[in-house]
Amino acid sequence: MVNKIAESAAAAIADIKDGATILVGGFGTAGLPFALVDALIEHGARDLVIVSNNAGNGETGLAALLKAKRVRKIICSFPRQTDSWVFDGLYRAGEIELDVVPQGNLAERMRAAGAGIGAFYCPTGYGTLLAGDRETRSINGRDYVLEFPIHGDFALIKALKGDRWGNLVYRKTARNFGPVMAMAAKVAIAQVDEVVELGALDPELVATPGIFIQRVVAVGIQAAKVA
Amino acid sequence: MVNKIAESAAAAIADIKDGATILVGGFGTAGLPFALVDALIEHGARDLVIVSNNAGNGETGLAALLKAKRVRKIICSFPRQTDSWVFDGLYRAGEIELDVVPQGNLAERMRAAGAGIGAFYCPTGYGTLLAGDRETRSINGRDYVLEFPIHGDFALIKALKGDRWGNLVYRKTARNFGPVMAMAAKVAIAQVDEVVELGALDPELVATPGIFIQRVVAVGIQAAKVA
Amino acid sequence: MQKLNREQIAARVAQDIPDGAYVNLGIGLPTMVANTISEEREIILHTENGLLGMGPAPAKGAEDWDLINAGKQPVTALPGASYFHHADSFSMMRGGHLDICVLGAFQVSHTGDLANWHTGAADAIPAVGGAMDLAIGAKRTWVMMEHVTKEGHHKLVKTCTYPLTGKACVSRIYTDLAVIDVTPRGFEAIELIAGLDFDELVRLTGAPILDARQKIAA
Amino acid sequence: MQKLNREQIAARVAQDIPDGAYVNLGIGLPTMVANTISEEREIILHTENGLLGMGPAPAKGAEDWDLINAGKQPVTALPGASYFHHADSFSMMRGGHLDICVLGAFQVSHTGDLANWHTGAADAIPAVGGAMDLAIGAKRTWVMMEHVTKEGHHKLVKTCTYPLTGKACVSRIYTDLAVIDVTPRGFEAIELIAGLDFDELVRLTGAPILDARQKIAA
Repeated sequence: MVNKIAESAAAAIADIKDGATILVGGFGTAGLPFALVDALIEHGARDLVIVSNNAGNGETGLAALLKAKRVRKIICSFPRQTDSWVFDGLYRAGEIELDVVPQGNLAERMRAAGAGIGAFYCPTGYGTLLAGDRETRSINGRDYVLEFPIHGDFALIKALKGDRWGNLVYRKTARNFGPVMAMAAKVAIAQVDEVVELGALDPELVATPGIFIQRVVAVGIQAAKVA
Repeated sequence: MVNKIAESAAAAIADIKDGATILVGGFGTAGLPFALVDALIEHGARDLVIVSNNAGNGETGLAALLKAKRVRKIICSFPRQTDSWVFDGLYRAGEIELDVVPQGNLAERMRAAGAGIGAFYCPTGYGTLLAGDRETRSINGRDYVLEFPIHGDFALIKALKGDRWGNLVYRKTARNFGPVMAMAAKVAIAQVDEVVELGALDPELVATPGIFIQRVVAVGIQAAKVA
Repeated sequence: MQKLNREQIAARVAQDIPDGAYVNLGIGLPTMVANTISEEREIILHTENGLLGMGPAPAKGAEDWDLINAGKQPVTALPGASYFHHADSFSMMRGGHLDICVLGAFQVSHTGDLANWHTGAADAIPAVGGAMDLAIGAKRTWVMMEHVTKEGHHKLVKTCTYPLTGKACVSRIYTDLAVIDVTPRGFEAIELIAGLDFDELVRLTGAPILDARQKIAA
Repeated sequence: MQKLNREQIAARVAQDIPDGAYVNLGIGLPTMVANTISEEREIILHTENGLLGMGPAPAKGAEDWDLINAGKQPVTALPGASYFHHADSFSMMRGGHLDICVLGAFQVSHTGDLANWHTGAADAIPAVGGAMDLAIGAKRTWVMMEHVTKEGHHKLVKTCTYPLTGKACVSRIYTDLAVIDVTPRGFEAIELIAGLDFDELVRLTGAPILDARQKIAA
């Protein structure tokens, strides 16, 4: 019987090794898999490369992982926020590498990884610092930058409900990076509010088919943020 | 008030001009927008380029459009079927051009058109006839073919329900090419079994957000195929 | 002459958004445009974190932190809304499906180059978010900003000195002094606030600017 | 020696599919594999037209023509199924998420090249469907076919003479005579049907083939 349900967040992330590249879902705190990140801090893996839209908020979640000095490098679109003081401090002290990627390229590069696309010509960032020394090409009069996939060893994402086949449904804008990160990682791990029986999810509503998910762990309802 | 509801299939397709490139949804007869194709035959536009997975089944739908000699060229993955005699006859008589594209490339090239991707490196078809004289590139030891977007002037697709903003939900495997064709066309027209009130569709279930749809027409339930 | 305040610039932008348009309002100043759109108008707001049909802020106490905008503020979803993931959301931008995006700016050049993500300061922490995708993706990119900096420096310039967000992407600029189109001929003022001399506008603009008010009126 | 019939080849393939595998069965012969998987096993079938968790054919009269497989035959959806569009469906293949696809073939070369979509005949109407995506996309591509053609021609060959579907993509071949791995050393027979001499297999194979039965048994 296919059973992707892990018994705990700790068990779900137990094989993450030092140096792993980990895609971490969420936009700000919406969709951020706090239970999995907390388990990762507890687990102790270090020298990690984190791919996530932001670089942590306040002192919890990604910020706590950063504060514990487990992250060598972060690939993100928007590290600087009003509550990103943990990242800001590490960055100014030269204790973390930063690769800033436009938000849409971050998503599309992970989708490309998941979809088996070798590289793609993207108009975003053409003629800017963030295009760096990437190849460019003019196609039908428009200028593009060649972008390569971002693969993850692991993805840690959050969904509303999941089943033992790994099918996921999300909630509102907490969906954000979940589906593309699930595609892009060798091992995609989802924390869900609730595990439901196989067949309980509407097959039309499944936003991440189970083929993209290796492990699911129920953690109960975790609010995105207490205001 | 935003109102994308057209009063009839004929009204929805009235501005299709001779020579237009039209993306036609469906995989076999599932998801094939029969009412829109019938209206197109009635309308009379000719010299059309059709992009669709197949090249017509039996004597209805796309096959009827072909039989009426309205199609100059078809871009598809699988023209030859047990019931594709209309296409077969035209092809053997040299009366229609054929561009065979692997099914996944057909989908991905339309998605690229809709997503603003200039071109992408795809492993499918490398080293085969269908790669033709396309550019190739080796990336991390794997060989890829450079594929360009397929844009449509119009898309004709079928969904289960739609609302006046153009939001669509589909039914089972009739979803197939609908969402990517909606993205890839300048004017995407959906026939639906039923138009529902704004707010009646579950926002989590909408598979084609209204931004990709220009017109919706209710045609009642049209069975995909009578066995 | 009374410069427009921020609400007034926002209202001026809103006035030009056609009914039924799909619009993305950038974080910061452009967010204010939403509040100036009258209730009877139907404009469909996109937020790049995965929502089309964004509604106003929720009542105090009714915040849902799974339902936020690009600025990570709680919002609501209107009837007709839909949710989608980031790759789909940015396809809407990059694929040219949004009619308008409204962005703030540090500088705009007379060829439509936009600089709004990075001051170039050595100690600044870079953060771009969706700005580059938006700038080049929407059918029309409008900028909303003060005409000059607090220090009186030009923001409409010949060449941006700050790092670019996108090249040749801005089509119109709304400032506290004027509405300016970016055309193949460069800046063209199509509207000035009451009491402002065109010569004064020229002085406050760091690149040649044409008076196109007649053209519009004609 | 009794050659395997098609059902027996299908059953032999099914035997090697691990529980829990994500599998795509190509149209034609491979479709038969589904019928030979015993009910207590849980194997998740993908059909490229947008369904994961495909179940058996519906009862007569219960066909739903919106619920079909790649061969356009009516199927059912199991509890746990999901529907998706074509770009997502082919991402599952091309992205390497499927564990196994099973395809029919005209020819397979000893370097794993596959020819199964076009006979190369001048008057043939070409039609490829998802074959090329499947061939290069799945983690493992297995071929299921008769060992030689009806006319007695080789189908396991040094170089495919028919147009290719994919290069170096086949990892294993199930025929009515043997199970053959495609390895860096070329064809390696790992199993022969009862009563078949290895020399006879060599004669029926159009490229060098090694006897690897010991290796597997060891």
